Amino acid sequence: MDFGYSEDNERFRQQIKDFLKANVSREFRAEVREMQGKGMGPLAKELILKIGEKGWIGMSWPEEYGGRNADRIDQYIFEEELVRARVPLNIGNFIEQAPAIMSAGSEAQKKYFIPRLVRGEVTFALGYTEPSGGTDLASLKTRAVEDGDEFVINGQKTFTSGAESASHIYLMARTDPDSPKHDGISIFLVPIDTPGITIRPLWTLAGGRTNEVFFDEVRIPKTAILGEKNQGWYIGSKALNLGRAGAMRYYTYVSLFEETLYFARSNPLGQQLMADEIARDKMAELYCEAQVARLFTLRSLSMIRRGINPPYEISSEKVWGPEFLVKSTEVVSQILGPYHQLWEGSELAPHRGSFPKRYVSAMVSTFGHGSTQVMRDAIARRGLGLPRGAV
Amino acid sequence: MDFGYSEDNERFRQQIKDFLKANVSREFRAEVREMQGKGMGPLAKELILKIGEKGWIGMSWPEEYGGRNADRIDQYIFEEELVRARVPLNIGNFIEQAPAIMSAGSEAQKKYFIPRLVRGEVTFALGYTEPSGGTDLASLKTRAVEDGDEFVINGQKTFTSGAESASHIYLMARTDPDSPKHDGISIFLVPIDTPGITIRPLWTLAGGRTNEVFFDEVRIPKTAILGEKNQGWYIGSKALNLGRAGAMRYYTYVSLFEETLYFARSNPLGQQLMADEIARDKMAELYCEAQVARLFTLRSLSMIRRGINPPYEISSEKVWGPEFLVKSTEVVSQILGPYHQLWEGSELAPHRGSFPKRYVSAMVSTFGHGSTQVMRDAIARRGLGLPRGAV
Amino acid sequence: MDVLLNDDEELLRDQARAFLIKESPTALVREVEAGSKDYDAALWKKAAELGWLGITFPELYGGTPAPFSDLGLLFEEMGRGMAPIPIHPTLVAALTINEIGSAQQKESLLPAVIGGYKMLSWAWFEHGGDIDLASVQLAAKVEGDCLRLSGNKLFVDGFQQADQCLVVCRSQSGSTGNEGITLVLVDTDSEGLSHSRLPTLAGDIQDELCFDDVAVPLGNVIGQLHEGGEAAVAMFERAVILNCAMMVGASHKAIEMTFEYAKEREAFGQPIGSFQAIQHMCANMVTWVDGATLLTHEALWKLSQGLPASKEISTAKAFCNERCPAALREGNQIHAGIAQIKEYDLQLWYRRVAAWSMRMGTSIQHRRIVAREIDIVPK
Amino acid sequence: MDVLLNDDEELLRDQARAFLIKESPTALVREVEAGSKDYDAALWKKAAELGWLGITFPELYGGTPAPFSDLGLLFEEMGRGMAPIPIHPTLVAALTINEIGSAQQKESLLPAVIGGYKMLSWAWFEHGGDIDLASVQLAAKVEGDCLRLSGNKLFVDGFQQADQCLVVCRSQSGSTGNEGITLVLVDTDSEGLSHSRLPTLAGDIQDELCFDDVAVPLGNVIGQLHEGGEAAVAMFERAVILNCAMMVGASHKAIEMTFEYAKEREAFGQPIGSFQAIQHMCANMVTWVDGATLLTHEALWKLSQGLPASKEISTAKAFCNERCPAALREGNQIHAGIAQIKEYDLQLWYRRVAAWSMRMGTSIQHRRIVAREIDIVPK
Repeated sequence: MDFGYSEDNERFRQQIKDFLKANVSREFRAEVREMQGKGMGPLAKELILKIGEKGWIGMSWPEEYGGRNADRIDQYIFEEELVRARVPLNIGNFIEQAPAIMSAGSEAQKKYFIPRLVRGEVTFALGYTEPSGGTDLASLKTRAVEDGDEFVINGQKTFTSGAESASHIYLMARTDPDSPKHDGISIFLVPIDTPGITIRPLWTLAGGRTNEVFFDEVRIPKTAILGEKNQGWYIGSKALNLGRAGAMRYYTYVSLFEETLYFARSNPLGQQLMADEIARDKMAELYCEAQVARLFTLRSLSMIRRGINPPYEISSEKVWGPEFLVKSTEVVSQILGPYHQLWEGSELAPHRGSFPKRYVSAMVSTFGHGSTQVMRDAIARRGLGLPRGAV
Repeated sequence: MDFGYSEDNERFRQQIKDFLKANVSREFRAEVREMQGKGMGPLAKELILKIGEKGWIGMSWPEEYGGRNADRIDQYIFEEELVRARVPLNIGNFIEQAPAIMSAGSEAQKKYFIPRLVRGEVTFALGYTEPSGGTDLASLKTRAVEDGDEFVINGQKTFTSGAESASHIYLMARTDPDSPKHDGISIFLVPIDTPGITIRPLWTLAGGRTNEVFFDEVRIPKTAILGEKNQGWYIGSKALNLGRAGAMRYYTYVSLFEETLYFARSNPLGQQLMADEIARDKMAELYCEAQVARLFTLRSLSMIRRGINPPYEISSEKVWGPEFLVKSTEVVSQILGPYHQLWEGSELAPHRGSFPKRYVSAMVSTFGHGSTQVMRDAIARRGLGLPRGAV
Repeated sequence: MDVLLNDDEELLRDQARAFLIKESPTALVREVEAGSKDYDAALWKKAAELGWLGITFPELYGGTPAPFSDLGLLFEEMGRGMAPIPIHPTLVAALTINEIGSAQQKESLLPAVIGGYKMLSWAWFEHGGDIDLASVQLAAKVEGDCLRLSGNKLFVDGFQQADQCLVVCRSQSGSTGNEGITLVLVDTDSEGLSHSRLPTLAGDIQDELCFDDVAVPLGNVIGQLHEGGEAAVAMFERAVILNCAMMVGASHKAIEMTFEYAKEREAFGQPIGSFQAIQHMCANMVTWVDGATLLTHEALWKLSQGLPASKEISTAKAFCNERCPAALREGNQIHAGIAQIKEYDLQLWYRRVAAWSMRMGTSIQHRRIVAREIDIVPK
Repeated sequence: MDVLLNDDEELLRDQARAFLIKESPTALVREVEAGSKDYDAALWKKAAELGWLGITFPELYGGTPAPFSDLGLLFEEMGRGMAPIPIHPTLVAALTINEIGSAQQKESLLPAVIGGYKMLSWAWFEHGGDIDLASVQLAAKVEGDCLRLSGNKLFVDGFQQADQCLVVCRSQSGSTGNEGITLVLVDTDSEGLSHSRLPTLAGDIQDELCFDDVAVPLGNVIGQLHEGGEAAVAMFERAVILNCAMMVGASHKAIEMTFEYAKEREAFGQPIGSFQAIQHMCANMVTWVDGATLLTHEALWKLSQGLPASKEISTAKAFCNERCPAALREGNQIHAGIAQIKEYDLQLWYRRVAAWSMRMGTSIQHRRIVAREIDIVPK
């Protein structure tokens, strides 16, 4: 067991810190605040390109695809520092399709997409979920029908976050309506500006944006399919699983707690509230549980680095982390009391009113990318070998 | 809504208190301690008979069966005072078969059993559970085969608590092996000294006793059947449901907390531990939750008094109460720390070492008489109308 | 002893519910929340016409003498219907005026309140969000026939709509705890009194008040000068239990919506409500909200009887604060994606229950009261 | 950075596990618990022969220089195998002797310990069960070339088997906190030292000690007179994390038994492990125990590196105290009836994990340390 970072790791961490110090300006932070829920502003796009040029996006991928064969721990450190510096570029999210493209894509797709993903020029919105089913992807209804050299797509996706600023949609559609549910599905890499695609915003409680995406006779070339036809379910499942590892997601779960910790130490109101021993006990309890979230992520990374495909450990992350996040918002709400309800727009609101926003948006983590219920099913069945039910 | 007791209720409560003061001697308490896990001693049996003579057992039943048509609230008060005075006569447990006998029994059975139950002369051990299945009663294997005027019983029961001191066993056995699972079952009222019955003790973690009961060619007259042949499942379910209402059970759930409260107020160590504000917060949390257990019981009683058969409320009691009990043992263990592990036999052990005993025996409440899982199923399906699953 | 509602109570509940379904549709709730107006005047008028603003008040002033628990049941329906009217702050203040005001004050104020012509507010909390009266530091100095107020109040409910605000202040400097407290009714447009709106999670109207040497006639003191501590606590407690009633009412509605959704929504080829995991979540939800309801009713009943109810009120609030949001969180989880979308109605209840759980005392603060009341604080 | 076990660590674990399956069967565990003997001498001898009593100690004294984490892994297996030998108290004392003892003391004591010829104990806790050094009040007065000890110690582990006991005492009267603390090795048969056994939930050997003016030569002081505070804290912390390791090892075994049971046991016509409710309980159990394991390993690793680990140790202990018993509680629930029966083995692990969760600091006490370490206690 080794819970420490090597000197090389620490040097790399310093490099990232220096870069962020030099490149994250006041103007950038102002833009982030202003653009909240409206997509990515020009400074954010610029920063992503700079990060891409540094070779830090997908740095652990093979060199031939634009990566650097870098240590996954360095990638973890990169993501960690990004989130610690509160730079909300969800880079993990729009590169999570890369592993699937690398393993199932055509040579042309790999050559086109991977370097551009690495440079930050291509970003994907995830086109899985449909109005009729969230976690139950196998029941999807969006159809892709062959017509000569093309597929014609009709249907609807929902909760398609980031579609308003993505370059492509990573689309799951049914290509064989007669196959059993999991078998007739394919994945397509569709430019978001393809005619026939309409994006409608859905506004979330925290003031953020997600989307509905409508496909009306959308024509794409056959080369836009990823991997074999009707094999999309298996390609997609794999990407979803790999997509769950990494610091980005872990910090999503604990950042509310870390922010509260910062508040408790440095804000006069925070210190006043911490005079209450019971509040400190609650904070200490959250601290302990946050460490489990961190260690679960490091465990998954350790396994992947060893070439082990974690049978259940990534699902454990995806149960523990989101439920920790939700719990931490509720516990913190009972420490801050009436201050916790203050929305942005008041001097009195701690952290510019971010507490209630985080409170209402925490829920998304417990059902986005697979509900905690489905994750528990997976732990029990894949991890512990418990049988499927007959009733 | 009326959360108060009438003057009549309060008068009755005083009557019980006076009786217990006069009749619960030091010697009785010493016998209880000494006989722990060994059944009932002579003074306990004497006290039950006295209580029976007062007409307080089954006091809410009709007069013709030896009851007094008394208000169920008075019965609740009686049970409450019994437990508050820490008189561990589990009267609720051995009279819970009475409602079934009253509704399904022959006139002869009613005449024989009810008055004797009321006087405390007949006590039942519950012969439901078998080694092959706990909550899944419908799968039971003990057979009762007709032979002339008799039934011949073969099989085994387990976790048959109180069999060592009961006069009868309330036995569920299969009378039609070819019927669907729930339909071929009957209930028998079997004297425990019938030849062919063997009782083997099973010792529990707290040092208490339960039993295995073996039936080897046990012959009983046909008149020992309760209600119609093959209808036992429905008769039994009903009794189980009614058996769940009342103060006895509620106090089983909260008595550990109440004892801890007493300890916290009156014991020097308890007061020392209560100097910790965090410990007080935990105790206050348990207090709040204990009130929910009490109010759930009062809700069920209120419904039954109005003639409503509670669709899910009794199951709520049976989920909340046992889980509260288990939680309270765990919380209290983290308040008392090393003192909590001290077993009887040391001067240092708080409350004569009862804390660890209660800790390890708390579990029984969450699976005895139907697991909390099955109770939640019932709340969801019977209470909320959620559908049964297809998979 | 019968903890269920009696026939009269059921009738009250059913009528209020039916009325609010009709008169307080979510479209109206959304409209008020969007800020076009602070409350719905038509609904306020109708509420007054129905006599709702007079429940528990003497007939002399146009009220209906009824037990306090009736008011609690009405507030449950207000929570369920999310009625966008300032009935909570108005009645919290009015109940205290009725309790300790002079005959003359009651005569001049209560008929107007009950008739729907006067709105009130109450100002209690200060910086730190403490719920102990010791935290009240707003200074009130007697000068001639005036009290002069200086200091701040926070989280003041419905101040912008109110004509007057019942302010809890410390009139004897250097006094501690419950001593030296005065309740005084301040015109909301008094000179020197400024306010700024606090945007909140529930989208309701709360203000920060700044008293800069505000002069209030001594005749506006409600109750005895310097002796208002007990009444201030009682006002707080009534506010808390009516807040619980609203949480409970809103929570019931939200979990019922969830049960219906679980029956209809399909996944993996069957209604999601047929999965045991979902069933058990639903079982927990109803258990928690039922528990919160019974605790709230017991406290309401005790108040109705004129019995001390501090313990019951704090027990209810500590439990509601934790379990009502938890029940709604499970409801969100069962709804999944759409629960986070503004367009979908569930969030209207969710945000309110969440915000209400953050107000009028945290679970930690109320458990501290419970610990005191159950006598485990070493002397 | 690789939080998994490396090959050497896996080998150590596998060998220890295989050995204990063979040499510490539950029949032996039950026999020792029943009281026929205080520990199993044959097992103790074999453990010494395997070099287990010398892990992390210098070769000079017959030990094997290995990281502290190796000892932690061994203790996990001790917990899993419930080995009925006093290895915890002996090594907790010996590690401190190795850390701060004089060369002469080490030479005379450690080879005997490592060889299995000498057993030790340690006495730390006093009335109240506090884990802060300020609670140590056992008085030690210097008189000539002796320390004279008066007072009590509680919950002293393995005292009855031990030859000597490392006692934490307050040698400067009136000193507070970490000041004026001395560690001294006391012969267990010293005049004036009486002890009485405390019967416990785990059926282990704990004693209350009563020191009635017990004279101990100054040469038995381990470390510097009056300066033992830091070493006493370090001793406590090592004891705590080895206790966590035992909890974690025992918990893994108990949940594995449960998963197997859930696959085999049938109800309602199918394995109970196929019910989603049971599956989700199992998913929680493995998540909790895995979390406890990782926290324990991180603390062990920090100690191995000589880094400060107070925060990590208390984090692990606070978490283990709550989640390990909770995991076993779920295991009991899945087993139902038989879980409560002495004859069935599951309870052997259950009682130990429960009892260990009650010792060496409650979750409340350890979270208080965590709060201090994460710097949220206002100055």
